[in-house]
Amino acid sequence: MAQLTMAKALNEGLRKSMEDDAKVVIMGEDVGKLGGVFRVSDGLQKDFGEHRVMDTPLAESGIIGTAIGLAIRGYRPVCEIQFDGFVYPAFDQIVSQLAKIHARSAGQVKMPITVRIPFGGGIGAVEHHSESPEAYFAHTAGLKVVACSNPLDAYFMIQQAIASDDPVVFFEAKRRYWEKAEVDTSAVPAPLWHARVVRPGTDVTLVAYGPMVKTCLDAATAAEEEGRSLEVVDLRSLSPLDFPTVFASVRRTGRLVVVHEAPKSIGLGAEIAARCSEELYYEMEAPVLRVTGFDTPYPPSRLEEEYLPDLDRVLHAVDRSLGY
Amino acid sequence: MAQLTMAKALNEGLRKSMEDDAKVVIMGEDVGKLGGVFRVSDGLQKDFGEHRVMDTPLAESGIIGTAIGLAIRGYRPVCEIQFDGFVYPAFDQIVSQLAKIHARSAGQVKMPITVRIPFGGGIGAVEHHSESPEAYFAHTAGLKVVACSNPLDAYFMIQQAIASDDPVVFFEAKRRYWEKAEVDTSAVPAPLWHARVVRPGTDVTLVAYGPMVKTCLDAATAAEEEGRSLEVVDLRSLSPLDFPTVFASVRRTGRLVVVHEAPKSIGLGAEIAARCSEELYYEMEAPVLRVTGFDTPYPPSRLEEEYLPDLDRVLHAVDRSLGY
Amino acid sequence: MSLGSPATTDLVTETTPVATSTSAGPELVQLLTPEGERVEHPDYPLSLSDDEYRAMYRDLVLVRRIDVEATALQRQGELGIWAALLGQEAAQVGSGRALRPQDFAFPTYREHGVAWCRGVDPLRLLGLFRGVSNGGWDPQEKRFNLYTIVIGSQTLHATGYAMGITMDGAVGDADTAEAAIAYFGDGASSQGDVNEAFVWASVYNAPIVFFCQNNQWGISTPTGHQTRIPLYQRARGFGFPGVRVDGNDVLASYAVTRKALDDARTGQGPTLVEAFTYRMGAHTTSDDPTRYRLASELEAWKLKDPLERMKAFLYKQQIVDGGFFEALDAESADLAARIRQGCLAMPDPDPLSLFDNVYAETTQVLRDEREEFAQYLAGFSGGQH
Amino acid sequence: MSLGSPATTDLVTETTPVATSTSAGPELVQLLTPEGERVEHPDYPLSLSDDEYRAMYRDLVLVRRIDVEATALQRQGELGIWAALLGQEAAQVGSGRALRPQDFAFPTYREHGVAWCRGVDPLRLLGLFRGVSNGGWDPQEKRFNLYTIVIGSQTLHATGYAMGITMDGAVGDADTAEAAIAYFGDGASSQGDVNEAFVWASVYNAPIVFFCQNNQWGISTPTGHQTRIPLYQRARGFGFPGVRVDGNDVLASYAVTRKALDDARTGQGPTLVEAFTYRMGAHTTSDDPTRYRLASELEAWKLKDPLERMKAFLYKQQIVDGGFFEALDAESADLAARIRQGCLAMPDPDPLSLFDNVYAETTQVLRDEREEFAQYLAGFSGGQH
Ligand SMILES: Cc1ncc(C[n+]2csc(CCOP(=O)(O)OP(=O)(O)O)c2C)c(N)n1
Ligand SMILES: Cc1ncc(C[n+]2csc(CCOP(=O)(O)OP(=O)(O)O)c2C)c(N)n1
Ligand SMILES: [Mg+2]
Ligand SMILES: [Mg+2]
Repeated sequence: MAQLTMAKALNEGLRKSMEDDAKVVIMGEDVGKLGGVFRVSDGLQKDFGEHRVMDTPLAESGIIGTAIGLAIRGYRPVCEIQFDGFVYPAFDQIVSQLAKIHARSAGQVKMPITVRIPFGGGIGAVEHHSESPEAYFAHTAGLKVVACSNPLDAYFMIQQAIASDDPVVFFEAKRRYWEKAEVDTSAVPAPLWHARVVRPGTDVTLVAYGPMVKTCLDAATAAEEEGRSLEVVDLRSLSPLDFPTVFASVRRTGRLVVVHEAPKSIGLGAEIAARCSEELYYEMEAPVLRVTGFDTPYPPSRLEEEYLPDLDRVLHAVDRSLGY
Repeated sequence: MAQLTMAKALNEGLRKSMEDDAKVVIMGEDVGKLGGVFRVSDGLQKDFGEHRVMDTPLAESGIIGTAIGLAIRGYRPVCEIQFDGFVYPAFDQIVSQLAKIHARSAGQVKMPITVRIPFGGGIGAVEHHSESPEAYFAHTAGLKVVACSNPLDAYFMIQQAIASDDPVVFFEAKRRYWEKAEVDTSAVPAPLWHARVVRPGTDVTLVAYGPMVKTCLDAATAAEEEGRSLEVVDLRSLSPLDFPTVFASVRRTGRLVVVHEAPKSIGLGAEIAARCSEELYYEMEAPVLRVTGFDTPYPPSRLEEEYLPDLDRVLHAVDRSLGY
Repeated sequence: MSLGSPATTDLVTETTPVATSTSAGPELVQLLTPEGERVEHPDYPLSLSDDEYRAMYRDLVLVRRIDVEATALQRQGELGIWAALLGQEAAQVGSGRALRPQDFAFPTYREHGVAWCRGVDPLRLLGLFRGVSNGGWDPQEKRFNLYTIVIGSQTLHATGYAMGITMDGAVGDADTAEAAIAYFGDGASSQGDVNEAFVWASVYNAPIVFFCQNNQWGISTPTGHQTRIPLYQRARGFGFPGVRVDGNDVLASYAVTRKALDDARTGQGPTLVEAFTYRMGAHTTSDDPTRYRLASELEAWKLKDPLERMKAFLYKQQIVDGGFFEALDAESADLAARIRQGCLAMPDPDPLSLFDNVYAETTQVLRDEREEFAQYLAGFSGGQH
Repeated sequence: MSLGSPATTDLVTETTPVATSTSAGPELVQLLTPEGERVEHPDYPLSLSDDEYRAMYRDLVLVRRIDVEATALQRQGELGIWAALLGQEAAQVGSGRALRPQDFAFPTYREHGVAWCRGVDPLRLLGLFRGVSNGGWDPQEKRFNLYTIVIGSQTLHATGYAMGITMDGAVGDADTAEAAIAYFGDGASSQGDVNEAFVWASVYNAPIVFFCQNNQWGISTPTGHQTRIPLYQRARGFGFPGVRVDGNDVLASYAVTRKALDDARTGQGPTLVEAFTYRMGAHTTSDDPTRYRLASELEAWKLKDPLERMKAFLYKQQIVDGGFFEALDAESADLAARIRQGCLAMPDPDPLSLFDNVYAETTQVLRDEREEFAQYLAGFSGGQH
């Protein structure tokens, strides 16, 4: 067992996938010699060669479009989008092609493509480098969408995503890249589409994913000191959403706060609120509350601490929830 | 007062805007000589010239990108995207530029651009011609999004959108293009961002927009025969959402069914459900129910009647709502 | 020059489409004149057997027959829409026959002639336009990708596929090596994706042929609104060769594509082929071309009809006799009847198939939606509503 | 050739970047050799006054000083990141000074030298990299658009703007007519948007100059991964002229851009200028170029330093004396001090400004969010938490 950062865990996971399956190829901007701007593919080109780790031309539509062609040829491409805000030039290829080819072909053409996207804010970056575009993809039928929040998950989830015969948009909480944890590579991973209760509690459920899982865990720790027991659920899969796990938690606590960095309106929180409000209509003791980014463009970095949900805003919502 | 189809009402509205403001220009694929594949810009190139109604090269990113440049130069472009499914190549220009330039420039650069998109299904078309991509745009901060459902609104809303200094994504319910109604061009239009109660009722509120407004009105008529009084709200504006009007209606009826063609997960219905569930927590007599497209790609046209919410599915949901 | 409209400079060759669209310029590769005279081109030697000539003509005729029948079926309400290939038979049959079995083709929505050459049953194509399927055949089996409707997308897929050919080491041998071909239109040439495909193909020296059917129109938009120089010259901006072929000449289309494919498979990299042709029909059955183009243009192009010139050639060469045409007529009629019957007999899909194949591994969310919908439908048959 | 990696064919000029990136080929337009010798080029006559030569050198020096200071401020934690222009001063000052007041420039994120020429206070640039603003100046006032970070987008904006110039009738007169210039990098040339901009500019014959600084790298990606022919040749695929200029030669950059702008404003349409230069620093302060390029490459380019050659020229021509350099040093130091002070004094934005300017006309939803957040913040000062 080793202490790994999340970036390194992803790197090890990618390496494992490439060793296990010769059809796995990595492609993207600066993923080869540089190892990616976050070093997630560090060393892989050196070890697997330029034909398996490709520094592509600078064009995201081209990256996804050619990956689709490679998949038709039997490859299993892992595409890196350098930052969240740069996925949009590839939006058409993702939404109109990648998501639809399996259905269009009545299942005859598989699209085992993983699109890795470092996402979210909190790293003091300039515009377009801190976005949370997951709702666009989770709203798109035909795509699967996951987000990893910690090194252990990162190690296994990336391998599971690559092994999936469906296209997976794989979000990596970029400000958690450097956080370390034990990674037992011999563990048996949970299924990729399952949410996980990462901290049990009894009073209020916090549902989060990606970077906000740690924020919620910190909030739960702080709340404990005030005698409040918060349960934290890490969604892990954003499409499909694992409602059974969420419902079970909310049935236990009766109260739910959903936390994400993305803007509030028509985000993941809206869907979870809508489903829980319907499914648990007689069981909820308070309305579902949301702690999210605002309905504004991501601000310049000197304002990001105000923009991003933090421990205080989460606890404030917990207070409100308990006030019902 | 004249009986106009919605397509013709839009055409008249465009004409009025072009007469009123010499900076208004129309651009898109086949909008000039052909008058657009739905004839919405019919005759305008003939009357206003090729420099005000431009048949552009075939590239949506180019259409929006050059429109942005024209706006910087002081023009007020109205861009047509030929069909809903072809907006995605322009997604980056819309989401990263059009939506953000006003904020980026601290208000110094206005983006008075209208992006017209015929949307929705029900016309027996092939793939990509029947989509409902509104959630992508309504989730995007910096954009305004509206949908017209009838000729009178169409006539005024297109003018209001063009006159707005903000970028407006303007959805036109394509299967309602040929439906006629009286258009009193001398009427005083409601503000663009306001929803409207299009049929008052007491038992359940139906909230819809675009093509589903007529479906809901038909359902309300059918329900009346069974002695049920349904109130129908036409949202008109999808971003911002006019919650005061929606809340007021649901306060009256205590029950809400949201109807849209777009896939269920993380659609407009989710947001409306989440807000109403929170805001009207003590007032709702049933959970918010949604009648929507499925979480699948839009099907081949011989299946679209199954896919699209219809009167029966709406009434089924009304039954369920009243069953609480 | 009217402000804001496409430029009229000395560089412009195709600004006023009606006046210039029938003249392709001296660079045009032609092996068969509109009158059916066989001419030679130093770069594209071609000698076919009489059987091969006859087979090509047969393809042209049958492909046109399929198209005519589908158009009729649409008029009768059996298809939602049809995108006719009328006028483009030679470009499609020529290039389609140039493909080897191991090659892979990526069509738009109009390549019915190429589909024919790849052995895709025309009924499969009709399924898409009838609205019973968004695809219809196994792309791997026929090495013919599904139709792609979003303009330009498939050029990147083809390029990626071609990169895979290289990665598999399937480039080099003149006989066994593989190549990809991407079809697209003159309108599509403006899309970012197509130009990105050129970047990729050139940088990776991919074994691909870009086959652009310049049929002079993208719906109502003339080619002069997409480019001010001949389209085949686009390639030189990306560092690979471009060639303009007479797309109404099936022999030239065949020879030029074959050379480009052979170059690709032997490691010479991509070629852009511009097949200069004409969309003799409407854009689709929903379109009304009288709104935007003159009848005289069509008349001028009718003189270059791809079938007529091949027919004239066969006659002149005395390769055929009356019996050949009679037999072909009968075969055509049979094919049309089979298509018609097959189309009418095509069942609508099962409602619950909505939920099939959205994913390779379906999800609980979809299973639940399917179950709920199934119950809802069952409620009807039980008379609940 | 390794499979799947960029091609090595005879067409490839820049495959192994280290070996070839310093040699631009015979097509390079140069008016000043690396040694500071003035040479003539028949197409680009240039005669400047001594004052003008001095002013250009002053620009180069001050622009580099701004850059050095900003890099230092980033190292000290005052800026979040900085994208240095080190090595590209001549391309930027040359092209920037070629612009007339009425022209409009559309930069990337690295055009600090052009910003300088347009009169944008360097502090405004720093605001963006410090994270107090996503913009920082009034683009209309300076006729210098905001920095655009998404690669390639701005080329379409510039093209649309140039179409507007034509529509306004502001093309024709050699003195008063207007032009637009779009800056972008070698990496950006692969983006669909840039190629669509070429399509539009060419079809509309727009008064625009595409100014590509080929600094040999897009982060860690050498230009040979973006194109296998010299980039200026891309233009010929779209039917307009391309020219490669020595981007480390401020005089040539000036002369070539001036001619291209004049062609544009007088109705000759677009030109692509490829300024062949070198990114002497890291991509940004977050980057570590030792991971992907050899020190020897940088050494070779140092011999072509844009400041050194201009300095040598001024000396050789005896246009300056020691006093000039002393005064310039002092001016540089003052400028740097002002920037440093200004940067440190820059206040953080007000938290509630988050909600400002999202729209020209704000919305009730945003007003409510703002109000709720204001109350939440007030709760803190009231000690609620
Ligand atoms: C991205 C996209 N935009 C718009 C359309 C609508 N559309 C369908 S065909 C067509 C014209 C295509 O012209 P061309 O590429 O010349 O092909 P042709 O139809 O002439 O074969 C357009 C605009 C589309 N299918 N995809
Ligand atoms: C659409 C998009 N993709 C990726 C990036 C990340 N990125 C920033 S700069 C850069 C390289 C740009 O290279 P080039 O165009 O040569 O400009 P240079 O930085 O050398 O000036 C990349 C990939 C981006 N900003 N936008
Ligand atoms: Mg065409
Ligand atoms: Mg560069």
